[in-house]
Amino acid sequence: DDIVIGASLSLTGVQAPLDEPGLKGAEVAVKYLNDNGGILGQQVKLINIDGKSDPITVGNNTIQLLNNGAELIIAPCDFDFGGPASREAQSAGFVGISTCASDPLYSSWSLGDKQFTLSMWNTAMGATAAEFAYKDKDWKTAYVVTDQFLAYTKSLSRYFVQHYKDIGGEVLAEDSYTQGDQDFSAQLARLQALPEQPDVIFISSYMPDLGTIIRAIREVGITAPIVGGDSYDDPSLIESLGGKFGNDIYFVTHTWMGSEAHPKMEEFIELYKAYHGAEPDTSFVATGWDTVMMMAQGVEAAGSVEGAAVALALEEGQFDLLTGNLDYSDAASGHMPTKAAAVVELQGGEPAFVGWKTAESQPAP
Amino acid sequence: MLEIRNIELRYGAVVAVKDVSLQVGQGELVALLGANGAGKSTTLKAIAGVMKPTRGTMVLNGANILGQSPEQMVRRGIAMVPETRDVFPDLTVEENLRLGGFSRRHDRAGQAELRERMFTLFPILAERIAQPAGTLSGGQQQMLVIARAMMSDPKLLLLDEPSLGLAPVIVDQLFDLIRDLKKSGTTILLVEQNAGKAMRIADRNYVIALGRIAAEGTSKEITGGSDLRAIYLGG
Amino acid sequence: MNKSTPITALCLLVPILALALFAGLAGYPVFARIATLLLINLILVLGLQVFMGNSGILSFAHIAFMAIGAYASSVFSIPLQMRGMVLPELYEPISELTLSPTVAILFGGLMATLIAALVSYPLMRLSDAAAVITSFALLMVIHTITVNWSQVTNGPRTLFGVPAFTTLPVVAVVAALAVLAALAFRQTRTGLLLRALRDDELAAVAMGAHPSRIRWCGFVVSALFAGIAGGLWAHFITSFQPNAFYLKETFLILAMLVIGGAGSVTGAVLGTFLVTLSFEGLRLTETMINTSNLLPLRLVGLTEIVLALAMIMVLVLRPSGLMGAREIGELLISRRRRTPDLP
Amino acid sequence: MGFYIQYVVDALSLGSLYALMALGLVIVYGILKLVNFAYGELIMITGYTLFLLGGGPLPWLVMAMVAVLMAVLGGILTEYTAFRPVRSKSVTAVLITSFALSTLLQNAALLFISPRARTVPLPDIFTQTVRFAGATIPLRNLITIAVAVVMLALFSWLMRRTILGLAMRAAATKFTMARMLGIPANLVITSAFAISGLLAGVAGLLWLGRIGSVVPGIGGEPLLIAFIATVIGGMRSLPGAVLGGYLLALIVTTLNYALPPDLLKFKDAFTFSLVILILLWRPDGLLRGPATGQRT
Amino acid sequence: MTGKPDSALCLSAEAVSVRFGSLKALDTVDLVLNRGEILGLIGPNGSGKTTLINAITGQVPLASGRVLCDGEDISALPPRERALRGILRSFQTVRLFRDLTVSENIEVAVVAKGGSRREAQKIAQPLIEEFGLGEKCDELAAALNYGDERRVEIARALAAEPKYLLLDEPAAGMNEEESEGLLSILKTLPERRGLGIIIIDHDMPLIMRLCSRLQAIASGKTIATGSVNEVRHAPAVIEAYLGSDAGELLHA
Ligand SMILES: Nc1ncnc2c1ncn2[C@@H]1O[C@H](COP(=O)(O)OP(=O)(O)OP(=O)(O)O)[C@@H](O)[C@H]1O
Ligand SMILES: Nc1ncnc2c1ncn2[C@@H]1O[C@H](COP(=O)(O)OP(=O)(O)OP(=O)(O)O)[C@@H](O)[C@H]1O
Ligand SMILES: [Mg+2]
Ligand SMILES: [Mg+2]
Repeated sequence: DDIVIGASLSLTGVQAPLDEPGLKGAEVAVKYLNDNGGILGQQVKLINIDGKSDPITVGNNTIQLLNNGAELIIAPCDFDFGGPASREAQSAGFVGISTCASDPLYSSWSLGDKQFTLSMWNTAMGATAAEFAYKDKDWKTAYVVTDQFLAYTKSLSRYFVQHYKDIGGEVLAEDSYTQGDQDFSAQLARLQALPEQPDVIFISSYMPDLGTIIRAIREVGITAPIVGGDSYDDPSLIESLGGKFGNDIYFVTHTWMGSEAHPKMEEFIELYKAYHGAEPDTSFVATGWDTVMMMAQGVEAAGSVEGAAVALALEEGQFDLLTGNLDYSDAASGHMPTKAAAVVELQGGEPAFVGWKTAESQPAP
Repeated sequence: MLEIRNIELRYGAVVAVKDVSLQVGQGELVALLGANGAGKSTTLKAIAGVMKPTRGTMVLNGANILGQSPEQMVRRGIAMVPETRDVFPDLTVEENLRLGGFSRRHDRAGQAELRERMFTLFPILAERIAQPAGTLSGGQQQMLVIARAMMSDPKLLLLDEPSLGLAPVIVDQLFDLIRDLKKSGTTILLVEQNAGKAMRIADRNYVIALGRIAAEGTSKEITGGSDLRAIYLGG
Repeated sequence: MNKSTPITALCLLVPILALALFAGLAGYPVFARIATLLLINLILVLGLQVFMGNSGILSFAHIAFMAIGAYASSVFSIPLQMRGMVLPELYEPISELTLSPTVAILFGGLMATLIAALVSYPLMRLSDAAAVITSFALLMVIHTITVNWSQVTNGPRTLFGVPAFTTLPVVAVVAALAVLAALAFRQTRTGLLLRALRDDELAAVAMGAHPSRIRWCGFVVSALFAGIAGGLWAHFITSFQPNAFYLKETFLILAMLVIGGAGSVTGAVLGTFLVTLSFEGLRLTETMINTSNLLPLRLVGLTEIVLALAMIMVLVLRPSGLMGAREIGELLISRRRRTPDLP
Repeated sequence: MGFYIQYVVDALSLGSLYALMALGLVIVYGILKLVNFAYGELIMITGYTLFLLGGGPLPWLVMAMVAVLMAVLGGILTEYTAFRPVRSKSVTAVLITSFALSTLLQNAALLFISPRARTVPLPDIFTQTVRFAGATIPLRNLITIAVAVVMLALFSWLMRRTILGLAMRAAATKFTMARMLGIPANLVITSAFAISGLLAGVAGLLWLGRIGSVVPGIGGEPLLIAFIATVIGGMRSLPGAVLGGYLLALIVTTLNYALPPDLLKFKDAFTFSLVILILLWRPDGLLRGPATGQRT
Repeated sequence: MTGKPDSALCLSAEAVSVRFGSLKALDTVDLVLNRGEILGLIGPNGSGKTTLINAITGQVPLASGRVLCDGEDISALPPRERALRGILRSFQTVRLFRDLTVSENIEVAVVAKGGSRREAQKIAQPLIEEFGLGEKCDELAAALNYGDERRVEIARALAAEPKYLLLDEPAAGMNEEESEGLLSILKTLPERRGLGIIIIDHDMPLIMRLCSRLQAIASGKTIATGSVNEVRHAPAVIEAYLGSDAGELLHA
């Protein structure tokens, strides 16, 4: 009798670019587990039903999965899409883990005492970016651009600004942008009109607009360093900037696909290549692997798949993951992940690993 | 010139024309008469290529034209004035006329000449050259439809109730025009509610009733033969 | 009252009850869930039919009134202890107000109606393409507001913590009432005049009809349906964000109505059932193919592709939808009357 | 000074782009009275063609031409699948079929290419800037303006001076009657879609020039813009569509420059409210187009 | 019979002019329609007959002049208000509500002026019988043949209980039998219902048998008005309108 892991990751729609790599990584992990004796001696089966980037479909799918015997749930990578999956898992009494939801709302407060996210929260992501800029690089003034259309981009900016000010930085101006506008010239004009040019530019946006904005900034000859979050960790951004515009860009993300980040990374990449027949094209694949491996450790520690026991094991355990060391607080304090973030820099169009970094403090959610 | 044999025409399951045969000689003016719903318009639509006969043959100048598209029919020199006053309402009078000569659009001189001729015939059209056709009065639209059909300088002209909605005096002029056209060599097939007027100018007539030819002959033969009303009703 | 209306009502209520009974008793929670969503969509589509079907004017704004219903009902039914977390910036005087779900849903419907009544009157002067576009613009405006009015909607983020109240029996009853209301509306004075205006505005005006006032009535009634549907939906889904009320959903309900036949209530019911059931059926097939590993590659987006093709097929074959402008009752009666004539 | 030049060039280049997109839509929407929701997907086709050709041996100009050609073919395909079978029967039916086609194409891109953004090859000239009187202006914006002027001139000549434009309008209103005058009506309508595809292709190149990459949903925004521009300009008038495009760009740019950042997020609400106001003031759009031939 | 109003109960146009751009479609035309009479409006194509009806019902704006209904100036009222005052019309091309049934078509006329559905049914029923539409009352208007369409259109106008009924070429495209049927319906209406009718048609025999009075217009101006005999003998009418038919008609 197998242990069934249910997932409702989206393979179609806006959410697919984030969910699909996670699924691929998870598949590799399941294969690895099964080749090495499974969990608690049982074989593991992963069933994914396309969530179609629709929260309602995700909810329906999760109910269907639970109905078909799933006892662990992988939730999609966002509070909006992952929430419904976690809520259903919670009401069925099972553990649900989102692969990369970074909104602090993804907590046991709002979803229940058996729900987790593998990702660091935006509080940590924003704070890490702020500390990296202010402390490591000594950039004292910042200009912040926020894409207004997404919850993720808005909250990331908010925590960056809050923490950057807290530790002594000065935000010269904040500007906003609407996803899909493809026109950044007014914001540029305002930036250029500032009496004093900023040391660093923090941009919270998404592809493909993120590429448009960075290119526009670089095209007019502004060379100030640009800092951002994990939405920069997208090969299409790096490709679209190329060697010409891909300079002095730093971002905080989940991991780095090389042995500098984790000794086991090489092995994972080999397994991934064997399974999918191609190199992973984004580091988000590691979140899928980590989710499954962490589930496995939790279940082994709890000795069963029973929700409360596994949740307790996850709260108590400390996990050494491809995406950094992870430690959860207890349910009463929200299952807040304390996690190291990877900082990556882009020079001449080539990404390079800067190092792991954990913010010294982070704003309250 | 045109010879139709035993054609049958249907609207879905409804057989509108059961068995019609008729002939129009070169330069002839033939009238097609009959009661409402007898199948006159349907027959004309078949000749214009808008409807495909389900049976029978159609030959124009020795060539088989059965099942050809309306565009091909126009290229063979057929022009039609439909009964539904189909002007292009948003286009101006001038644009409507220009499209009437679509098949001869490269013959600029010929087109200009034809246009002048239509303007002498229907001076109102010249006055309203830039008015959208949809805002013309009912009768003016009817004139435009006739003039538009003439712009392709047809060899065979199909007229479906051309006098509909026209003032009596214009009807007179219209019949004069039809006579003139015939004189200048155009072959004409005319459908009319106003049987008396039509027979007065026609060389020969066909009376169609219940989808079949009920009588044919010169006007004298037909009116002399028996009661026209009885023939109309299929007697 | 038209003599065929009772027959139509009967023919339309049967599938609703059958669905509710089947899905409720099947003991398979996914069925009950899909059935509930189907019936909520049905209320929505019926509302759209009330305006669009009778007036012939395409409205994109319908889903926006669903949004208003959903948000207006949720804000006050989220339990206080949750509300602090979900809507920390809610305005002082109303931040403590709490309504029971039933009252909240009615309140949502009322708000949608009220807002529709206030904003739509000037728009109703327009017909044709201009009306379609203004309704589109209205959708955009309301959407932008829901995305940005963080105090009340939590901005683009998910609003969660809405108590689960809506159940299959509740929805079935409301959907049944909605069918009856839509059928009755069609036969009212306003319904008849709306249909007359749809067919020939000039002629109707020449008889004394007041186009904007009549369309406005239709629009407002239609917004009531949407608002109630929105409230029911919110209390079923329990967490949602503004994007749930946008183009994708708009086109989904439009497709349901148009495929069924916008001109009739029967069409609305038929379209909703058909589209939902085939969508779910296809999704199931897609999942089955993918989980059984029958094919070497993963099929993605197949459901959408097949459904889109099916939609095109239906409309190519029956451009005015499957039902056209006549109700099932009318068709049954006229068939019965015709039968004895046959030789 | 530099600020104003910047503003003017921004508004003009954005307007040129919008005008081109609107024109492509209006030729189908205004003349044939069909709303083509799959219009945005023609831009998507342009983008993916460029992407697939990228890295190949072809010079960019050739790739661009192939991409535009594919958009033209896409336009023709739209006509064959979604419009020809339903045209003139029901406006709503056409709207839904075109929407269905749009989902179909998007999902096909998703299934066969990728949900992720793909970078398209662009020539260097698209990323260079010129400095002028204190303003930094991307060359791409100047190219956009120039291309739009040429295309608009070409297009107005085509519609005004050739019989094709007339034939299109005739075939659209009374299909059978047009055929009875010898107009190859099907061909004429197809050519309207081909022209629409051409405009979408060219506008698509310029649009891609701004973004640099293509995703399956790339067509949504241009469609929306074209739609609104068409409406405020005048739904039945070609110059109206152009005017609408420039006006919309002016509104957007002005709001972008003038609104303080915390109101900027309501920019769309402002824009659309303005659109509603314009429509209430002039329900037929700013330019009425040829007077309608409707009467009692 | 004269064109003078018998009492204040009449519909009249006083020196009405209508312009379309530079075209003067109507030039100071006067018209009086009394209750209980049928007035024939004849004239060449494009003379302005339809436009005159449009001016009276408010579908086109007046350049000058005024329209009076029962002594009250209604020139400034929109079409729907004029309909509410009892001025109803038919159109040169049939304009039925195609997706409504025959009885619904007729009921619209009642509810449009504020009646309830029940009243509407009460009024529609006898009209349906009178016009011989009983068989077809549940058919959609789109499925009717031409003659029936015309009958429904007139029944619909009557359901609004008009005081003045304006008919634009109601017999166009009808064959002789059908126009005969129409004639017998129209002939008795004014007396039975006490309404005034204006009828436009190019079918002169029909006009002459139906009307008590004629008004002829040409190029937007009245060229003759009076009894049927006076008008059909007027040289201006013969020249501008009747042509060779005049001969036949004069001896009819
Ligand atoms: N579109 C149509 N669909 C179905 N039946 C039709 C259609 N058009 C005509 N008919 C039927 O076909 C028959 C012949 O019609 P047709 O129009 O040819 O008659 P007609 O002789 O021209 O009459 P009229 O003098 O009234 O113009 C009629 O019975 C008519 O009802
Ligand atoms: N909207 C309009 N724009 C421009 N001209 C118009 C408009 N409506 C009517 N006209 C012109 O006004 C004149 C009068 O038209 P009207 O329709 O009243 O004529 P009519 O007497 O009814 O003719 P018919 O017997 O042919 O129907 C015509 O010359 C017509 O072209
Ligand atoms: Mg006929
Ligand atoms: Mg007239």
